[in-house]
Amino acid sequence: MSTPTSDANPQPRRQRRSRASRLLHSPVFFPLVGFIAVFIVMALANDNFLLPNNLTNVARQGAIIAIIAVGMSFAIFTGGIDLSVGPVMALSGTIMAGLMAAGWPPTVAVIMGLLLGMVFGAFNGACVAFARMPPIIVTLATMGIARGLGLIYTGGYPISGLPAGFSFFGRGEVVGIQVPILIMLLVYLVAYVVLHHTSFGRYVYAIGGNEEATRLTGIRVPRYKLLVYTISGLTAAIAGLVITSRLMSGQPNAGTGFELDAIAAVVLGGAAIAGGRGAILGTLVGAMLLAILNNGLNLMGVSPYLQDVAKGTIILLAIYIGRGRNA
Amino acid sequence: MSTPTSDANPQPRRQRRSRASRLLHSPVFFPLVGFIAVFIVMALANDNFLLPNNLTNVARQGAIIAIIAVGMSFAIFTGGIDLSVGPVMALSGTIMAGLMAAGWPPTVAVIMGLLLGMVFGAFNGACVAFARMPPIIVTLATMGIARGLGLIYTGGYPISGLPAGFSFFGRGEVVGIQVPILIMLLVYLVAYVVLHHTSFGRYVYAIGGNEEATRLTGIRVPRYKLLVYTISGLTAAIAGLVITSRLMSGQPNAGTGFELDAIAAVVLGGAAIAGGRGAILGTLVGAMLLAILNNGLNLMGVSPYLQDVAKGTIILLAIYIGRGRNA
Amino acid sequence: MALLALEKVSKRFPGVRALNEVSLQVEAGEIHALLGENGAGKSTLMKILCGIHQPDSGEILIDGTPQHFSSYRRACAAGVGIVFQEFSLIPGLSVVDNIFLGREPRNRLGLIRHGVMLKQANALFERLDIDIDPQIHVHHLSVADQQFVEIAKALSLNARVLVLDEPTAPLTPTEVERLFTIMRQLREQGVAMVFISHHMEEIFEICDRVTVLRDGEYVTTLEVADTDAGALVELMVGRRVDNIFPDHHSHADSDDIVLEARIRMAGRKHTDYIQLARGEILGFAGLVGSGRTEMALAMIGAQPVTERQMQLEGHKVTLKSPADALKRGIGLLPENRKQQGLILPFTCADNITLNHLKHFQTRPPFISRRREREAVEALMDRVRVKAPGSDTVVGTLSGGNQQKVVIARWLERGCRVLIFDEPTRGIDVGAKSEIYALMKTLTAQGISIVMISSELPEITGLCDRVLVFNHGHVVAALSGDEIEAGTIMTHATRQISLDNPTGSTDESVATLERAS
Amino acid sequence: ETGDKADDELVIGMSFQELNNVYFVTMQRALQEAVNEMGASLVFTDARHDIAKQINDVEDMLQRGVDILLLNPTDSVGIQSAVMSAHDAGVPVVAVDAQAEGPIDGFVGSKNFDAGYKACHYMGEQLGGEGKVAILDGIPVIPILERVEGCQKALGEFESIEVVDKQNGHQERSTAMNVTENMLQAHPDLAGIFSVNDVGSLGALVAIQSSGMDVKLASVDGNPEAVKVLAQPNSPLIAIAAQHPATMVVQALELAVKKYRGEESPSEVPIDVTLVTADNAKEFTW
Ligand SMILES: Nc1ncnc2c1ncn2[C@@H]1O[C@H](COP(=O)(O)OP(=O)(O)OP(=O)(O)O)[C@@H](O)[C@H]1O
Ligand SMILES: Nc1ncnc2c1ncn2[C@@H]1O[C@H](COP(=O)(O)OP(=O)(O)OP(=O)(O)O)[C@@H](O)[C@H]1O
Ligand SMILES: [Mg+2]
Ligand SMILES: [Mg+2]
Repeated sequence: MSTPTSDANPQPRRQRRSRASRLLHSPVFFPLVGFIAVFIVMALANDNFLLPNNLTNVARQGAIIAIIAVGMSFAIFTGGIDLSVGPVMALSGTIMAGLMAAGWPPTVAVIMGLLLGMVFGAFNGACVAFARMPPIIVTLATMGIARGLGLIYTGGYPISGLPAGFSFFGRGEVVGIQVPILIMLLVYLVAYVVLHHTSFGRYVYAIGGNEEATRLTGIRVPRYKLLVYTISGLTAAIAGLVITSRLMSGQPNAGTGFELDAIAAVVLGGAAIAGGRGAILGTLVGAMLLAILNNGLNLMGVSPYLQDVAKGTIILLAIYIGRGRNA
Repeated sequence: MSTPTSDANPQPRRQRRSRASRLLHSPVFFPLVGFIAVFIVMALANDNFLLPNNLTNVARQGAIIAIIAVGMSFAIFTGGIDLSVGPVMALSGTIMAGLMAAGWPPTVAVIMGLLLGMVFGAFNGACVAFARMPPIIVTLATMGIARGLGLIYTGGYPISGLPAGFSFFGRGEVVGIQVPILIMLLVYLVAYVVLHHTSFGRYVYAIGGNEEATRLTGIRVPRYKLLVYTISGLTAAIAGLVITSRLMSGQPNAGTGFELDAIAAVVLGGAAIAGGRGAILGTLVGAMLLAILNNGLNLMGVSPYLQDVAKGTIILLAIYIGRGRNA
Repeated sequence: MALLALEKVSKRFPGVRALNEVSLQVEAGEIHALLGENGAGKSTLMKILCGIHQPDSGEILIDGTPQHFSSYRRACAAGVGIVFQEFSLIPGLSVVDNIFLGREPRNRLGLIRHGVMLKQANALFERLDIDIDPQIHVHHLSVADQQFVEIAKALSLNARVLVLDEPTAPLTPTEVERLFTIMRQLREQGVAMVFISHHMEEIFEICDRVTVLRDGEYVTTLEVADTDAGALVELMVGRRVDNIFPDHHSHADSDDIVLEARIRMAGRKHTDYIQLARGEILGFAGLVGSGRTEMALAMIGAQPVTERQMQLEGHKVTLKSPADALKRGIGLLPENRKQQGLILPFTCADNITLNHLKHFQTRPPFISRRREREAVEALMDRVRVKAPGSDTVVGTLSGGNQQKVVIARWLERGCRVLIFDEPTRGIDVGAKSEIYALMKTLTAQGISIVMISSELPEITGLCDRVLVFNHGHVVAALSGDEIEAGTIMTHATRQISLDNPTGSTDESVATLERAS
Repeated sequence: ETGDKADDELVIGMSFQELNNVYFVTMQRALQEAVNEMGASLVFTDARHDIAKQINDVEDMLQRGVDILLLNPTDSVGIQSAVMSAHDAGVPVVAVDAQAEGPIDGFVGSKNFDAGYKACHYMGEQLGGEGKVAILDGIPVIPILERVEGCQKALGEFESIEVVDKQNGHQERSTAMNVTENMLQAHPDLAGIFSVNDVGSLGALVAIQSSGMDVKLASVDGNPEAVKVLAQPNSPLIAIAAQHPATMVVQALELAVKKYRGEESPSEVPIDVTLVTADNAKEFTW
């Protein structure tokens, strides 16, 4: 370039962002605003909403979807998706129940169930990562497979007769906190640390942001995708543990439509559906937003048909408000 | 000015691809191979499969999903998705039934039903195109809204007592071809012409291939996205017409899970789920592949639970074989 | 013995022979230039060196030992680093995360040591004199800053062999100098570097030897001191190219104002005024990030603004979107062809006709494929796209040829005003002179052109008038003899008050109006 | 513990397993009428066959403060924790239509096994004790599974009747129609079909009629649309083991109110099913 050089670059560019601006740009900001808005509306519309008992209810009711949504978040952050979560949850839960009903000790049964979830997730992951098939169609297919396997295993009947001790995971309390809520918080804590403080977490976002560039950088993308779907299988299985224990019966057809709720939670939580952007705490907020919607509309005695309409409308509004971030 | 002369370019440019290579590179090639493979297996496994009567059955059964999958194809080709198709189909169908039951003439009722589907689709489109919200979440929300509206409208009762003439769309025959099949073929013909011989069709793929570039080059992207979702609403309503006429009753809860079948048809048809690539005839092949799977497994008397597993496995295999094109 | 040697490397892609028995030797402490037209195979050769492509035949030797790089990771381990021609950063991650991606320092629990990473990044940036917040997300950065992050990332590998594939394309002269300082340091340390650039003067400034490729064939290797630009160009293109700029004959008709625009960007205090005459080439000069692209986008309605008043041939027009602009005959060639210009999965033909399909509708709304193909092939010949056919998928073309495809789109569009944003970025000399000639031909037909460029020779060699941007505002309007590199840089780098860029706004508008 | 609110102060809650089926909608409307008569108020929810949702629904209703809970569980075992929550809250719980595990105060429901048995036995007789029969199954929940078992027992009593196929129509009309079409194709000599409910049988009917085959159809529920078809001459639909949703829910309400007041009452009220055939179809109504 045959141009005069100018050593002076006087522009005061590249200032560092302030704390307030960071908060505003955090992916959790808009979900939180939406959550608080709906929370306030629900509290005003119903006297019983704010009772501590009810808030515990809400958290417990939201826990299942919230736990599943962790795995879904990993999948979505990498630019993928996992539609098989509902049936995998049901399958893992029924296997746990079946093994316990067959006399296996609860701990072993639970471990087997969790392993099964991971194996199923790993299968999804292998199809996506090594066979390079699109996640949406892989998990659509395995969704049917998991559902079928669960029904074959139980012959369609729910499995009951579980040992009393097993109810701990769904109905127990530890230091005054209900176990399902505790499990949920634990899962989120681990997910947070993994996503924000390990290299793997960094790769999850990198793959979602630009898979090709990530691969070129020398990162073994397939390996980490495999891991992501394995995690999704695991969180589905954990949800299966909680729901089976809460129902004290293995339900082969539980979890129908849960994949859509989980996706809604992740997107309400501010994640970009194309991957690369999102926060796990946002997902928690999104899941709780769905839970207060369900609970609040029930408390208000809104007719079931109208609830669908109301829920859909509120989701639309929430996304509309925070939309700049997702477009 | 001294620019190089053009004879300095030794490459044999502008050859056109051979016919065979075109076929092999056509997006319909692998879906067709998969279809033929499954077709042969089903024919060998079951004596009744090849009976003309049964093949008509298959085509008619597949017609509903095939019609819905046309709108889904448009959405997926632009890089979007439409999850609301099932409930929109049910809603349009019940409205038609309701108006006819209330004494409106069938033609008017049908037109109103189709219009309703388009309006609903246009609403999806407006949210996606102008409010720039992610299609998956918009249509997830409107899916609940459409379902709720259908149920509110009917109060949970199916609507029967339709005029006999209305059965033409579901049970009639024209020149020896059953009307549902004819409607399906017509819809595909129109879609094919639109996608391959009009500028709108080119824009559909361009938007899916690179939306930003398409916009900057001066194409009115929002307008065409609106159109795409309106088309999806329309095809869902056409499917609603066929199903309502076939059952001679308006079913507010018809179409549950149809969005997943339609997505499966599009992706089995060789489309890239990220948009920009796919063929409408591939979608037809995909939808028919699903139909012969359902039919063949039923004919073979495979237990219903096992059918889920078998169907999932075959979808996985089909995608695996044609995968290079979708990765 | 050379530190790095590539021996008779060949590579075919479907329909293209990208490399045919190409050899290259680079010594320790040498900066070796790789020169060639667009599509000559430079990037392909470098990708083979880095394990991203596998050669069909041939060998890579480091210190005389044959190497087999099955992936970039392997190449890195052997001490090879690359700054890619196309960006390889992850937009959603922070600058530090990008630099250390895949090599994060970890503690015993396997958790990332954020503090250590940040310290190393700051140290690196200090050494390179880069002033970027390491914690900012990459998608907030300008193209130039992203390029420096890219460079920092490659340097952080402490590679013995460093490939720089057109690193200077998005940089200003100052920034290029900064990069050269870094490269000289590395030369001192004995690093072997391969440097790819289409800027001759850069090669003469920094390189020791130069290897020329033509159509995938090795041509020759020369000492830079023993040759000159004309000779190199002749080796590259196979014939002499005397003057890449067309005759400085202006087609501007300064009495016939085609376009007037008063635009106030969102968040800015002042309104900028732009005036464009028929047949004129108006340059937008300025430092990277000075707001030229933003102005171009605002002019075609692609970006929301606080105020926008446009007059086209004396009539007021409202432009709410690029489509409105197109309808009025204003078109834009965006600066980032991959993200903003091309539909990568489309063929050349489909890309070229995308915004004027109406021309091929013999019976609306149906498109006549035959007419479309004929028109496309004529256009591709006119801009000399090097591609197997008009139905070649555009994503497989070399960068320069992709740019030509974008240009071809606008030739037959019948536009009155064309805005070319960095039209020659990453384009070889031959193609450049073709594009310049094309621009002149267009102005001769009465079309007005706005050219945004970071290359001053281009601005001074081609423009009838120049607007200089500084801090998002037009700070000077130059014409005639004022169009001179020194004057432009003075205005572009002048320290200005953000509140009042040109003294008084009214006055500045008045000045500009007088100047134009 | 007993409640002391007046009738018109009571809040009655009912959780339905689904509300997209005329059977349950009829139940809901009958309940609404009965509640209106009392002057009390009603809240109801729709679980859509999702037991987890049903439990949430019940918890929310308890939170809202219902005095009486009627429960139409989508799963008898899984509903247990909801029953316990209600019990802990001192709200009397009566299960309707399907049994519920746990400390419930009463159960009012059809004899589902009998329903399957009666419908299939009649069909067996009408087929002259021979021929191939297929079963159109539904969502795997206890009452449905019991109907299938009852049917299989009845058919087993005819030596020459063979159950050749069992497919799932998902209790949804269009799916049932497609599945029946395929079953007819696979078994061109099929003589009879048992559908687990009337939504399925109405779908199957479309398939049978358009195939032109002579296949007898038996079903369970008593859906007015199906009963109307049954009354037509030469209808393929020959028998419906009819339930009585209105009676059922009203009895359940009475039982629950008695429990609420601490009055003596039976804890289980099995409701007989009525076999509706062409002979008595004209008189039958829900
Ligand atoms: N992945 C690919 N698939 C098919 N062809 C390719 C691929 N990559 C490169 N090519 C072709 O190989 C040839 C060499 O391309 P390459 O990118 O190496 O050129 P270059 O010298 O770097 O050009 P430029 O100066 O434009 O960057 C071109 O003809 C290009 O079209
Ligand atoms: N590091 C940065 N962080 C945030 N914003 C930046 C940064 N650098 C530039 N910008 C913003 O980008 C805008 C100017 O970018 P634009 O692309 O229009 O400039 P340009 O002159 O075309 O330069 P380029 O050569 O990069 O295209 C300005 O609004 C400026 O504030
Ligand atoms: Mg290159
Ligand atoms: Mg620019």
